[in-house]
Amino acid sequence: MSDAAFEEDGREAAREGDELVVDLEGYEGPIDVLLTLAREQKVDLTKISILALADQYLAFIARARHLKLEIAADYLVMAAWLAYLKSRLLLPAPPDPDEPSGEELAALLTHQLLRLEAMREAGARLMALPRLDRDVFGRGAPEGLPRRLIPKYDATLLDLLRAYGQQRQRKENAVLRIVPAELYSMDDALERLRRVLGRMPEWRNLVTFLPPGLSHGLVERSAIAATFAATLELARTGKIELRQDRAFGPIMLRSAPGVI
Amino acid sequence: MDDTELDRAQHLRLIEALLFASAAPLDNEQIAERLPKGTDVAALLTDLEAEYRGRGVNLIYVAGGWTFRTASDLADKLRLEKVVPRKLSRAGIETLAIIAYHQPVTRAEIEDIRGVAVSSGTLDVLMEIGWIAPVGRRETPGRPVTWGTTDDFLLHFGLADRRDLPGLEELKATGLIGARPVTLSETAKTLPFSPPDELPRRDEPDETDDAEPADDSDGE
Amino acid sequence: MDDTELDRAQHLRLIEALLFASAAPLDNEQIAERLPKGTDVAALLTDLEAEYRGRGVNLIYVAGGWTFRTASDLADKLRLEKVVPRKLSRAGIETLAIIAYHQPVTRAEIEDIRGVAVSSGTLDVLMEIGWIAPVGRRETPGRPVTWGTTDDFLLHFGLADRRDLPGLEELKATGLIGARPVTLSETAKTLPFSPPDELPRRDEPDETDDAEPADDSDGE
Repeated sequence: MSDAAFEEDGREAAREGDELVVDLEGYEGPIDVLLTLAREQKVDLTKISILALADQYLAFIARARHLKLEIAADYLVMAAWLAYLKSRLLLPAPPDPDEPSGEELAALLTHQLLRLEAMREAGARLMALPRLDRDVFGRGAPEGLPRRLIPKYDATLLDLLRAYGQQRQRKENAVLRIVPAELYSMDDALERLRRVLGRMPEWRNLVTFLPPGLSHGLVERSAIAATFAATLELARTGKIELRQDRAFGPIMLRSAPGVI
Repeated sequence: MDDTELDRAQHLRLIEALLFASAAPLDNEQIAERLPKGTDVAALLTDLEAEYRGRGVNLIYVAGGWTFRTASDLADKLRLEKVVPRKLSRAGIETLAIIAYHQPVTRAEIEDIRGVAVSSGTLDVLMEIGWIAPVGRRETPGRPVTWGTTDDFLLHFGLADRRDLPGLEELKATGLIGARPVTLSETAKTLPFSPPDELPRRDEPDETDDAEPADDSDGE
Repeated sequence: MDDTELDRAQHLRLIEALLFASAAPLDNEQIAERLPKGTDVAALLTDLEAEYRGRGVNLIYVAGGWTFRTASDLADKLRLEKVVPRKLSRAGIETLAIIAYHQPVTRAEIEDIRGVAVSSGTLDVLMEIGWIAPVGRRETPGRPVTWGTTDDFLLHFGLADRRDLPGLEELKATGLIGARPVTLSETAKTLPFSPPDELPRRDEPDETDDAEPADDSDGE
């Protein structure tokens, strides 16, 4: 039972006259054999005698065995199943109610046969449809439907001017000029604090040591930071003492006792 | 002829040209894209179809779209040399029919119906022709691949869609398609020995969109 | 309809189908081969040609044979044109700006001004859009092509004349060009830390290392 997709149809070769020639090569498996045998009964598949069909199949396999043909296992499984089915159909119902009855098994086999038969017919109907490039033809030289994408660029005049401006700017700024920042440095703060070092016996707020006239913002903050850093340096070297009573509270400083 | 009629004639011309020019069928939307907004494309297509009925070239709806085809009754007289796929074997035709009518279907299910193993060559050939393709996996143990038919299949056989198969409705009505296929391989368990190649069975409910009324018609 | 007329209709159908399905034009003999001997193919073709005149598809005689063609007046409508908005790359807009300001300008000069190589792709895109065109050749060794802007460029950017582009001083006045010295200016007061090159960015998702001279960022 070769199953190659393209083979010569062996069915006809397997049959001679009315006698079913035992040649398993021509069949597509046990169900196919059963279907072929069922057609011999020349009745509607739904009215077929399953008992007679089982007998025919068993005889078919017996002949094949007699001829010492190589018989694939599934043909033998089907033979065994049909023998079992036969016994169930002939003998009274078995004591176990869970087992299917002979009639149920027969109906199942009929269904299987009908279903395969239906698919065979469906295949034939499918193949009989008007088929493209065999029965019907499409346009031999279709022009095709071009789909053209037109890109639309949406740059504005502003984009253009900005681009040019940046371009020129980049050119001008090729030399890096750092504008001197007017920020307070720690050196400045140290210098300033040293001048008053010995003259601060009392606690004084750090901000009172800031240079006068500071603008608010970055420069002021840089002065605070620089002065604070300077006080830390002076405290480290024992020149002054620092005190802060609470977090974020004013930072107080005075000269260290030995410095005055 | 008033303006509306003129427009209508012009739209019919355009649809005619579109469908002639296109190598593949066009669906209503693809046609509508090229016509003024609000045009009743469906009505125009119905008219055009009627206009071409009985001519040497017909307008047909196939594989989800409209296309022109030569009239099928002229097949013999055209004698056009075209590449025709080789003749499919019986196994090939049967397998194709089972896939077409039962899709999505696993290989084990095909084997169940045919009562015989499906050689991979059969599926390969059908896939090579371009008529079948893997369409998903069955959510059962082993997650087997399911097979279905392609647009090329529809085009080749001139079918509008997968539900357009000849006799599909009757087969469904008789329970030969769609019912859970309990098969001999299942009842073979009752045999004193197990079959050589226990065929896998479908236990799980189908996770497929073609929800069939599972009318347990498997004859028990 | 008598027999002759029936035959005639059938012959027209066949010719129609033949010409439709054929990949190449067919001449009278090739058509006659498929019709009964003695059929007046020429007359039939004349009729068929008349039948299709004015439709979306016409029967025409071309390259020694008959073939169907979509009507030529519909050609434009068959093509589906879709406008897709695109963004010009930074290199593109800068190159365009330089050409606009410095025209006629050679590619080498553009590169000199940009300080970066200009890919031919950039010029190609600008030329394809229709904003620039070669305007001549520089009479220097190699006679390089010079580029300038087109009328389309003026139209798109709403300029009457290319001399309408604001000059450098005007650009500076509007803040589009600034001195932009590197400084920790007062504007940094809201920022804990402001690296000199980290200027506000355009929020467009394209390749913007393209820092805008945002009017609040540079030196006052």
